[in-house]
Amino acid sequence: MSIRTFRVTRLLGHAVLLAGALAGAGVALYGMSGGASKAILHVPLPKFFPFADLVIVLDGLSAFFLLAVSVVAIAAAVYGPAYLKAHAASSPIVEVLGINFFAGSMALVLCAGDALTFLLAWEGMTLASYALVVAEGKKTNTHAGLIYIVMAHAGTALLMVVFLALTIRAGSFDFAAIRQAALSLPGPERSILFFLALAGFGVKAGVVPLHVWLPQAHPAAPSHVSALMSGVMLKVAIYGILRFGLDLLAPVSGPLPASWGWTVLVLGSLSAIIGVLYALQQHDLKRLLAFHSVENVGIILMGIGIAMLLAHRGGASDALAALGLAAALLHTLNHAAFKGLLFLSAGAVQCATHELNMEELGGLARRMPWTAWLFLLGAVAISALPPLNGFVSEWMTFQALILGSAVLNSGSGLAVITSAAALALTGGLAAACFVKAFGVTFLGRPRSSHARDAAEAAPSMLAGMVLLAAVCVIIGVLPGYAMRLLDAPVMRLLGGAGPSALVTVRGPLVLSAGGSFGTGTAVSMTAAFALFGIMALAALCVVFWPRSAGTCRAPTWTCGMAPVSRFDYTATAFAKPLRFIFAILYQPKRTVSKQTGVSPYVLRQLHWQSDVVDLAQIHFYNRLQSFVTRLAQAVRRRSTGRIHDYIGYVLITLLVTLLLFGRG
Amino acid sequence: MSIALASYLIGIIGSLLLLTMIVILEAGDLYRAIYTMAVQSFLIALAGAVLGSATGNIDLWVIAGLTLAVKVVALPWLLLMVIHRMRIHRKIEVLMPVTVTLAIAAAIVMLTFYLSSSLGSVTQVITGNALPIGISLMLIGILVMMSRRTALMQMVGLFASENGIFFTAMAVSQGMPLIIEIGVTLDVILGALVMGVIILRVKSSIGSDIADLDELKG
Amino acid sequence: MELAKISWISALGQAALLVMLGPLVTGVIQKIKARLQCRQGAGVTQPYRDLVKLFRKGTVQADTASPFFRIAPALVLGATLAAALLVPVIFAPVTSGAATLLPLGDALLLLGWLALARFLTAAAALDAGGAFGGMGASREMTVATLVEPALILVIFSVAVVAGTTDLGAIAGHPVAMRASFGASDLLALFAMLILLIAETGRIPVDNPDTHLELTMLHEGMLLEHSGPGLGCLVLANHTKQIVLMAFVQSLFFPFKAAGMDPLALALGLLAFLLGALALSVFLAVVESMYAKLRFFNLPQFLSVSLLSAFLAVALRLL
Amino acid sequence: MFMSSLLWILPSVPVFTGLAMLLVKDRRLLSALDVASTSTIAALVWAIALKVMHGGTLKAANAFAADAVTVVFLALIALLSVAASIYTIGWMRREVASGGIAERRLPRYFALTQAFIATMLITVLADNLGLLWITMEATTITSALLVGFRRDPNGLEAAWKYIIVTTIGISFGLFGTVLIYAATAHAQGGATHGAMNFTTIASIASKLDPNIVRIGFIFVLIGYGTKAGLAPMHMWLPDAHSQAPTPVSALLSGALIKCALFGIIRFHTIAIGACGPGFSGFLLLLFGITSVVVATPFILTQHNFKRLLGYHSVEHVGIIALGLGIGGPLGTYAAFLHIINHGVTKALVFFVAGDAIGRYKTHNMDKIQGLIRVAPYAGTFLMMGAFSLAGTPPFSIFISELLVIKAGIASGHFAAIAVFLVMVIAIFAGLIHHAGKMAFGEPERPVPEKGEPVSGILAMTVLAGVMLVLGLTVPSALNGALTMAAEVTLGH
Repeated sequence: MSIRTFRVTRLLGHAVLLAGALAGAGVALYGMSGGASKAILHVPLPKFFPFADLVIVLDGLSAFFLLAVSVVAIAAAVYGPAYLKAHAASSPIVEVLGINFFAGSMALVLCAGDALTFLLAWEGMTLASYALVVAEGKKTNTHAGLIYIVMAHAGTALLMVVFLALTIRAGSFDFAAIRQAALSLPGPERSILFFLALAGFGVKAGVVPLHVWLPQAHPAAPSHVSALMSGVMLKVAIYGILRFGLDLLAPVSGPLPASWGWTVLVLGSLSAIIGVLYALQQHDLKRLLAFHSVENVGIILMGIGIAMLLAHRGGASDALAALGLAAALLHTLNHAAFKGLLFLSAGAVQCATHELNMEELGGLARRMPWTAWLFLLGAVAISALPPLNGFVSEWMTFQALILGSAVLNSGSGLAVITSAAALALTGGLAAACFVKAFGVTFLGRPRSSHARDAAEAAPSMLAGMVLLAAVCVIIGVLPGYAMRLLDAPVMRLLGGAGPSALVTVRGPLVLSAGGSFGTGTAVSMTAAFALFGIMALAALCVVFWPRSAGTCRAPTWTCGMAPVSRFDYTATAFAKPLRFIFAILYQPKRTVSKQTGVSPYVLRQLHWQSDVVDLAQIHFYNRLQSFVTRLAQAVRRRSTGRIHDYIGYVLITLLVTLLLFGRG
Repeated sequence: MSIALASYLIGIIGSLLLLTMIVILEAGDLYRAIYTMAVQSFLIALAGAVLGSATGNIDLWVIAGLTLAVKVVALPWLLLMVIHRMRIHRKIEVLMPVTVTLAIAAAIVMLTFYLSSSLGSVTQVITGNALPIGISLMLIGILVMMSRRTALMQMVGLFASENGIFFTAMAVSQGMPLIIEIGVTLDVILGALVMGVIILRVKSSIGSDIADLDELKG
Repeated sequence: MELAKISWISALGQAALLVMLGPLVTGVIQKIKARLQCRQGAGVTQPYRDLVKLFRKGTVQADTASPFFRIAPALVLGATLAAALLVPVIFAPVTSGAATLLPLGDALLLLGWLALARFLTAAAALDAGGAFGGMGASREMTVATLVEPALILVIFSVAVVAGTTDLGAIAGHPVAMRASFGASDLLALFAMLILLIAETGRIPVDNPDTHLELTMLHEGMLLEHSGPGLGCLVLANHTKQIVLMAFVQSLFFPFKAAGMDPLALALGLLAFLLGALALSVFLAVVESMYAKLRFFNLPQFLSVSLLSAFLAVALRLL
Repeated sequence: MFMSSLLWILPSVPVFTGLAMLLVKDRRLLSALDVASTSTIAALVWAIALKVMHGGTLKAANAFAADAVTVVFLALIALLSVAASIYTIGWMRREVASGGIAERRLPRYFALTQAFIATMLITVLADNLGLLWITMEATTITSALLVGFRRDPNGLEAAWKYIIVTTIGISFGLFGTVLIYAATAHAQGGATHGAMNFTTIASIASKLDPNIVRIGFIFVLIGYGTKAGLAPMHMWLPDAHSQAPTPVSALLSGALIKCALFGIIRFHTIAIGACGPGFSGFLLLLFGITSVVVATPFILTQHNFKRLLGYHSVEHVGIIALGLGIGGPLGTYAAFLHIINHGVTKALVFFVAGDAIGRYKTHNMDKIQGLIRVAPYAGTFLMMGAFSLAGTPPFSIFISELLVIKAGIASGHFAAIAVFLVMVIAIFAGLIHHAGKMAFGEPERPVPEKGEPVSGILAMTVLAGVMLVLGLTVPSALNGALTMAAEVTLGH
């Protein structure tokens, strides 16, 4: 396989992906423009299986998610070739086939019109991403891939049970028949099925107790694949939760069972806080971003939770439910955009320095200016700071939570407010985490030779990143127009008026929550951005106005010593105060070994090592694994290899069966 | 010979067969076990003759003759030839104390009689108590295989259990179709030949008894 | 359109007012502190003179710093001024915020701008490449993380009753409707005052006057800046302080002018100045009485405000 | 009449080729004869299948009968023997070169394989239950000789355990057959004409005395279950399948186990007729679940590659028994589909195992690493096979497992399905862990020999192709055969 054929396969493969993604975006936009809640596309597939007829159905909800998939897929397609050339570890065929099959199966899951296509596409998505995770063949990748595929498979087993239970009741695999049959489901059975589905999709979405695979699998994949996995695959799981919670299993009339909304809200808050807390203590850039995916999935689930609590209660709460759901969906799109951007820029850093550990990087802003500014833009977006899209969806979630708590009666209102406080805490922690990530990686002195001779990323990689950055800025500055995209899915799930009628009641430039004129707040992001722009420009002119004294450069003040990169604040040090405050969750362990010279007081070398533990990992998963292995060893000792025991087993089984079932 | 007399005779032969089984269980010496197995086969052949005369079915006579030729003469000769070729000492090592095996054998007999009591209707078809005797012979044969160390004793146990099946098969109304009986006997011989070849090959190559090998485990 | 024009002018006017008064408030606080410590202290207008000096000087920049280091102060100033736009100082139109063309006054947006300013300052601090910038940034962000949820709860305790988080609407609420200064308002105010100390970086949390590495949080981040960059950051700090004071007043002492007639405006301005003076005295007194807390005792200190804010909301809802 | 004589010709083909092979000495000619015989078998099976699909059961001289159930098994045996014979070409060349099998013993090996295939064909064709027993015993003898063909101590030990334990099992089967024969004779008022033929017994099944049939079925289930590898009588299976030469172990695991299941299915039909589906269904369900549960720990902590596949066969036999136990048209349909799917996939993975073991010269999975780098085709087939065995969608086993679960939920066996799902997930983890370790990573010791025999790749591609096709669709011809087979088994 000469280099040329490598290059050709790579470009061809990614061109196919780009074409597919563009087609997907086109179909999605067409799907959503309809705005009606009826199914827009209904394409029956040829009759593969005698016992099931497969069909593709595209309605408002799947169209919206398809758009999210297509946007990130376009960016990944543009970004891919250059990244793989610089970073290729395994044969390009696996990479190219894998990513095309991965994006294709995700799109198929979204458009599946019946249970069997959904399951087949769902597992196909898992297999493709597994292949991409283990493609590099390193030992850590194989282990990460194993944990990922096993947990994903366990999730699918749960989904299989739910789908089959519904299919048996409905008599056919088709979603329409299932929807009809689900109406007559008795209450408790409906809740059991919903919680099973929630657990099944929760594994894939990375909700907290089931998130253990996510920080290991996403960094192992190539960056544009982990952008797709983190940005979009988690959203396909969210799509599943929405499809089951609000569409298939929704009771025919009246509000959803309260337990559903509360579970989703509590899980969302937990995932948000724990996700960001663990992200704070990571040194590996991609592991940090993976943990942030857990946090953002938590925020999305909060929006869905409040929407489920308020849905179908009539009056103001319906509008608030639509607002909450619109907030969650917008955050899905936003997260896909800025998480994709951050993963792509982390990939650019990896290409330039072959290093992802923040402690080895530093000073990249001067060497990779474009990547640095794009990473900063992504960081500002993910920390939900005003001018950009992160703030818009978090602002809407806050409004939904506050006004929702006012509508709900007192006890649950207080609980909703506490989850809003949790959301605020998450915002603060995310800001701290990304100051660390941006500051330690891009600013200050380069800490290693790799970082010192890093070069700017290839223009095609930058193009991919700029595309996603543009999406972030547009949704941030002109959220009103983004609202029209949300009409189709929200009306499909909750009926009633679409969010654009509720949220941008006074024109696309103003976001208003609470709908009717009376109460509720309005904010015009466009006006805010314009004023901020004017003020910042004015300040810039003042700062850069040529002065007589001019500017000169001098070494940083380090109490008189010659400044060297060892003085720079490392990621561990930056996160030290928070590790101290949240010690119960982290249970930090520290090992210090000193090497002294002749006299014990002269330190020749000091080795300091500290690590933070993932609670869910130790208490549940490690114990489960050791228990299973011990049990398996014990049973394995039963096969002694002696023939007499084998004959004994046969004889005893016969005697026991005769005794138990002989007389009948 | 009338049916009533035949079923009486079958009853006696059945009890004699049980006796031979006890002797095999209790045998401490290899030669005695093989000779008892031969006696047992002779009793089966006798039962065949009795049933043949009672039901007037020529096939049963042929089967009796076949059993006589194969089970009473050929198989013991094969086993003795293998012992001679392997020059192993004649003492039988035992995995479980003999008393325990005898107790289990008693339990098995009681279980079979308890089971077959529910099969009232089958007595018109299978003369005498051939069914419970057949089952208990077979199960005790397997018990012998389980509790004795050397491969040869396992072969003896196997042939004893097959005798049990033959005894029940013959007692069924006019007996099994002839071709099936011949086929079964042919298979028994072939099985014995293959086992003998394997035992000799292992004895010659690694010198230990095949039944002691237990590397393949877990 | 007449109402829309008014809201634009009022917003810009109020922002200009805040920017002008910012340094004065700091000067007043320094003066009161000096008086309490029986020393003369610099004049009230000293901060103005510092700012003018800084904006005239050249910049001495660290050799390792990237272009971001020079741009960040301007962005920080821009963000803080944008925050200044949102706070109703004198004039708060009675009609709810949704009516005006320029719906700006949202509390969450205000917090967002202040958070952006803090984010950029902390990031710039890391760029200089020294230990002090990193330590200052790390501690500032930790304090911010602990303050954020309490601040949100304070806003919620008021917003739940007002049904909106728009400061103009809250401030404009006729006092009568909000019956009396209830128990939950008291708790919310108590929490807000502690948060004010933490946000403006006053003594128990952070020492604004010192340059001792271990004790300075906010100052640590400004260490490497010089010339106009430092000027922008100091001005931003003053503006942030007065914006927060205006924020406190609009939440708890809503004496804002409804219409445009001069008498109401004068009354509103007077009320604002009195409020600002009261808060300055409070800050100066607290600074003189307390010693700086050890950094790792801060969570305990701030959890007091978190708890009282939570109780405020609980009283409001239950 | 020509069609019914086909049933005689089919088994005679391998018998005569086997005899002819004894006279031939040259390896290439022997392989050619081998492939020729198996392809003719495949053609004949195709013809019989078409005839049975349209005309119903074929009978020949009250010894042989081919109904829908037989056709399913014939198809499987034919497909696997063709694949095995193609694979043997390349495998035998390497085996003879490395001295595993002496040149002069080749004719005996090929003859024995042909005899083995012949006995399996007759077992499946047998209408007379006695004949079924005889040929089942014959398969044991021929395959025991093949298992112990290498004459190394382990091989002989495995052969010994195999022949002893399965002969005990089959003698129980004989006793069960005798009891059923007695019951039929009793039901026909003492007349023993045709009392051995399955078709006659099945027709008068409802008149049989349930007590006798109950005990008879227990003996047959335990007896043929030992041969099929149902737990806890399965202990011999990993030894025999790991020590046998690769093509033989593929046939053992893929086809022979299914013939034992064929016996159980025949008596299952009789038991359904005599004492209702509840009794035999529950027993099959019980043994099925026990097999899956017992196989899991062995798979999780296994170090020997072929033993791992042996225990996997135990698990999948358990799944088939579970399908039959759940019963009903869907459960039985799923069981038959799983018989074919598992046979194909297991043979493929055994071929890969043989290739890998031949290359790395070790059974221990920890020493086999980087197979994808050393042998790209074998590596990809390993991962495809592993994912298929573990039951992931694009491959066929997922479909049959999905149907088994659907049947289970429909018929209310929630506990059984829950246990089944937990065990399948555990086994999925174990298998992917082993397969991932072997396929990826860098090969440690001096890189094992490169180059993959074309015939090996061809055989594996054929099987992988069938596996993928059955994973994505169930062709109408196969679907028709399976539905008819399910109806015949349930006695409609």
